[in-house]
Amino acid sequence: MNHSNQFSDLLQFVFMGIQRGSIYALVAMGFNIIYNATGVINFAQGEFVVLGGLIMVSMTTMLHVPIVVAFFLSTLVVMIAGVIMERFTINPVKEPGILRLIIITIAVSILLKGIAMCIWGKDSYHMDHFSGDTPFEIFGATILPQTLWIIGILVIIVFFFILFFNHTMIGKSMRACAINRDAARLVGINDRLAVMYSFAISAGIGAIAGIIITPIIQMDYGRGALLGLKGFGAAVVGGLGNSIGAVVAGIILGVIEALGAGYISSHYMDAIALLILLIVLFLRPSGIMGSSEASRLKDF
Amino acid sequence: MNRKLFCFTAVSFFMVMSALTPHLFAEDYKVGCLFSITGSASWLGEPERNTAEMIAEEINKAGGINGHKLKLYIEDTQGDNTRAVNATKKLIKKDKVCAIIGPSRSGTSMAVIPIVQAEQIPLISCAGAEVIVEPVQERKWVFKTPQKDSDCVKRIYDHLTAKGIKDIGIISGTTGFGTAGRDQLKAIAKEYGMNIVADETYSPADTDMTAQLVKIRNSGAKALVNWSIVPAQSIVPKNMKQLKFDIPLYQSHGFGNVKYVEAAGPAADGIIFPGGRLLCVDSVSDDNPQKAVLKQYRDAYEARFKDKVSTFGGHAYDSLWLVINALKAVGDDPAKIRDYLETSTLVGTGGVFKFSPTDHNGLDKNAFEMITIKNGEFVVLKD
Amino acid sequence: MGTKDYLGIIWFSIILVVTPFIIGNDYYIGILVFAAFNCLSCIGLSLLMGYAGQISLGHAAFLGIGAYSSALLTVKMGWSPWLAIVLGIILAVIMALVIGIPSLRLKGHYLAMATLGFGSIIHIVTVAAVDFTGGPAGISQIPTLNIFGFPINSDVKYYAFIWIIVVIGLFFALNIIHSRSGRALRAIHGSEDAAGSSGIHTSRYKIRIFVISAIYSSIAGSFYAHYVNYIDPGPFGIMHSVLLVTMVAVGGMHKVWGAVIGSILLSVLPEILSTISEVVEGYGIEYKPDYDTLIYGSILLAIMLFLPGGIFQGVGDGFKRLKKLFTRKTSSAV
Amino acid sequence: MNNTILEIIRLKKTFGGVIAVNDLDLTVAKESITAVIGPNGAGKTTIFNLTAGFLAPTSGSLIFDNQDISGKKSYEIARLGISRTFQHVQIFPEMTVLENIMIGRHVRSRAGLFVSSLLPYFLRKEESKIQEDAEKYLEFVGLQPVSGKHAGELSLGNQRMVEIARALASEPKLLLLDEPASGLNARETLLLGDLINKIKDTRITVMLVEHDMELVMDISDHVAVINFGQLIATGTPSSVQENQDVISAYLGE
Repeated sequence: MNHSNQFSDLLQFVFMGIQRGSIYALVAMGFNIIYNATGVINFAQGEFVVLGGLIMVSMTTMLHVPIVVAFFLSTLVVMIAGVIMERFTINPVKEPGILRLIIITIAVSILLKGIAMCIWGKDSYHMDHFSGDTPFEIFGATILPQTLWIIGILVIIVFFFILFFNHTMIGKSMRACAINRDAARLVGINDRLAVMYSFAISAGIGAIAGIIITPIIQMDYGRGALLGLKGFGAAVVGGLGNSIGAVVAGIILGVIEALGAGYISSHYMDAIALLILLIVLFLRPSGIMGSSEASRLKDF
Repeated sequence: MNRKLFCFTAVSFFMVMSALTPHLFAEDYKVGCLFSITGSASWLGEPERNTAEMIAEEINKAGGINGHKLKLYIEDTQGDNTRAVNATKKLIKKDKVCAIIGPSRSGTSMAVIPIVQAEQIPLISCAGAEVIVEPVQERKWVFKTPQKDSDCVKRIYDHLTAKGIKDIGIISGTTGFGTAGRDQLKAIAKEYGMNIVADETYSPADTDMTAQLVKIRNSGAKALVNWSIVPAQSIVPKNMKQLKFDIPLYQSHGFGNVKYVEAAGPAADGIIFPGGRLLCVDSVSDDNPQKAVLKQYRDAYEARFKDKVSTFGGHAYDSLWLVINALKAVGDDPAKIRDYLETSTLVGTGGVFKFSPTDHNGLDKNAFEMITIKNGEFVVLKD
Repeated sequence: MGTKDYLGIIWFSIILVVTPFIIGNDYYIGILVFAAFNCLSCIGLSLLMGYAGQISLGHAAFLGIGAYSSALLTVKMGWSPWLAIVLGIILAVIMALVIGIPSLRLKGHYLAMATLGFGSIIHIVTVAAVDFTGGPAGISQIPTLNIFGFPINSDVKYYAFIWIIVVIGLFFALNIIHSRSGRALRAIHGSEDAAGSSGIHTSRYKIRIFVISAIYSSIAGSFYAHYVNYIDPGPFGIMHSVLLVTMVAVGGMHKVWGAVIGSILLSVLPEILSTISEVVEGYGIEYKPDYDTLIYGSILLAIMLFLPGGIFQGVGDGFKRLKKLFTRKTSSAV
Repeated sequence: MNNTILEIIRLKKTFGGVIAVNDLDLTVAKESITAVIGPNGAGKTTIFNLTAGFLAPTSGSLIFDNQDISGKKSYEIARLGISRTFQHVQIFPEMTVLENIMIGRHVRSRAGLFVSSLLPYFLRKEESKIQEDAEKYLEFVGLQPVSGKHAGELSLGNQRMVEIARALASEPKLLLLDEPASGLNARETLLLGDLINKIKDTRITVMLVEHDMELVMDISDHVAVINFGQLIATGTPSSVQENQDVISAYLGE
């Protein structure tokens, strides 16, 4: 093998990794938003991704809604699902023990999965790429236009995310709740409302992840668990609660997975990300970007 | 009352009764079905269940089997071993069936074999793996209808040899089906002088196989065999197209599902795979003995369920007809059914079956037709 | 163990002995054998969840470790099944320590994450390490168990055997709870800080109870392998771990008895559902096993929202209320 | 030296950039009642958390009973003889009052996990001894009437008593009380003062953080005033009350 060939292979793996990683990053951001508001890991996060993808498929292929409209509609529907989840399962709990809340989110994830299976059946659904599937060639490696869409949308979401949490009243009050809920309540912030917003936003981000990845992976009702798990890994590696850390960690995990599959063994590819999750958990529970002091005080 | 008349009436009453009895009071013939109707392998179980129900209805409408109604006890294994084991016990011990068809998956078939062996009930599996019926000495009560993996491999290798290709890459899904195929591909390679230069796998939940394909590309493979039964297999041709990786792609008989072709889109064109003739009924030559059976089953199925026929339903078709023929011939004694099955022949959807005490599958490599994809349709490969 | 628990065990044993005579059919007995495997795992898991306040989302992996140890050692190496079970336990203990020590040293629910990752890794390994575990094709012809040359080769025999094991397991678990250590565990669940300031080595207790719960699952896994005689990676995935957590939570995670009830209830639930479905089918309502998932989810959610103490406590409270109502009525009558 | 039970030397604790305790020196005399007071956020509770092993100091050391305890874990420190209560009551609500106090006997008993699961009958004796001892402490704080109730059902005042009884049950040499009077009404506070004096009579050193100045001035032998993590005054209650630094710290300059 000559050098340029090796380089193009490497680049190919990196492209693949970034594409996978972007999805992990989005799922991880969703985890973090709810974690910051409630101190709970929402095990139904993966199901938001599935719902987003499946609703998008139904809208575009069965109802023939234009892609852009369908994109926003699907996101909205899943956001509503997120709000419903919060209003009916998280909000009514009077003495919210963490263990109990975790199990509630597990129950919701089982329920959502069951609902998805009843509506869409067990087939996997495929959808056309947003703008064709003719790959671009860069230094001998190829990249799909859809991958560029995924990266682009990730960047836009991160941008809006920063804007929202730093420059809007709702975002700021949500941040205040995350830092110190009692204090936030004292200055008149409705912390329960902040929790609801966090479910809406996190469901929306999950839905977008599902929508943009569906053309590449074919969505089915059972994909939520693994996507959730990997995203969860990204959230931990990036430092629970740290959304920018999650984005970086998600992409790193994706790239390591792709490189592992490319250079070591594809048989254990899925185990690589999880192994990294465990190692980080054991050696640096605060994540690669968090402070170690903070993790000791965390409830989760 | 006149005594003679009474005798006459009595005798004639009994004669009429005994003539009618099988039709009026005959016990149902009970056959159990184990299909993974729901769960992760529902795409197997659903057509199987549909097919079995369709045949039973047909048979009963025509008066049953020798006057006995055919009653099916259909159990859903959900592709899960524990449920399959429970369901098998239920069929045997509660419903008292005389034979079982299914399970749909290799793993669940393996899980229930100890039970049917111990309870001495014949089982005709609808799953692919060859270990289900081998070694035959240890699988006295177990039969299967899907074509053999090794025959599929042989057809692929025959085709590769004809094309003069020796260096191949293989990629397989990490399910029972994929692993069994991977083993066969490796085992038979030597016999054909094939040189496996790359051996990759992907999990059913995998989303992108470019990494594996780049490795295969670098290995210098001249053709790729993709062996899997899960939907993820359609990502391989798509990724190959993305990578502009242009070598012949062979699939296994697990690709025999229109939905996979649809999912792969235009990238599926040109894929070659050995499959049951059910997939390409229209392009099967008219002198083929299976043609009539295939056409009749396909038309009936598609008319009734408004869905494309699949080879998996075909496996259930073959299995159930084997049992029905046995019931016709020897009644519902499990041991007799078993003995009869060992001598059975059947022109089915999967091929022309010829069972024997040493062969509980009854098919050879001619059961496969080399099929290719043209404009998203299965057609018989002609070269 | 308190008097109540002794009475409980006696009643439970009586029910267990009588049950086969009532239901008769081998098939139902087989289902109760499977319920026993879940019950054994859940007893261990309830010690962890209810008494140490920790959640494990990877307990099916310990089942897998037990099952695969038994299968590999007996089939491939010809070991005695009993030795294989012991080795399975040792392996499970080692794995539990590897996972537990780092994650239980930390405050909070890091164990949930670690076990989730660990569970998936074990599942991936059982699938991918084809040469070792047989991969998805699994391992068949696992021998049936023998006790002093007496083979446990029928459903009824296995029923008797496995439920004796469960009762012994239950006995141990109840002993733990009512000891100084059990009190310490409950204290940790109540307030980790206060437990620490009372001189309780909180992380060591949590690790120990995690190890014990892993042992319960490993034993259940070994016996599962010897009962079904065939294993593949299917039953040892994350979904089964979640199901076990569901069983404990539905039954009531603050009481071992809750886990017993929850596991039996959810193990026979598919059976109940299919019976119901046969009945409702008569009225033209089609019920598909697909809906099982929905029903599981709904039950778990409903219990968590309205009966966080689980069915066991819910029924107990109901009785108490009834009793109160009754005594009040009689007293007012007097 | 012999008269000192706890010596805090140049103790420092920082959280990120925030300095909570800054080069603090403080000694606590044996069998005394020492109160630590100071404005909110002065670092009082942090000092307790450092002493009881809930936090590790950034630098400096803590000498308890001639032994360096800095950086030791809370359970180790508890075994050495320091017990504490919490600002927000930390009891075990699901357990009975008696059981709560029995937890306090944990360090004074031995039964292990494995023996108790397999051979509980050998441990009967120890178990009944634990219960007997716990009942003594129950009586000490006057909670016998509610012995069998779940601790979570008690009033806040009684919950405080449970907490104190539990702490006493481990037979500490030093008892740390973190704002024991917060949330108590006037009558309960008076009783608390009596109880603390009673504890002192049993030769246990008491160190407390408290905002109720009346209580502090009433019962303390020594008062240490902390501000911004530093000691600004120490002495008898009356001398501290007149200290100019203290007055300005409280009133703000």
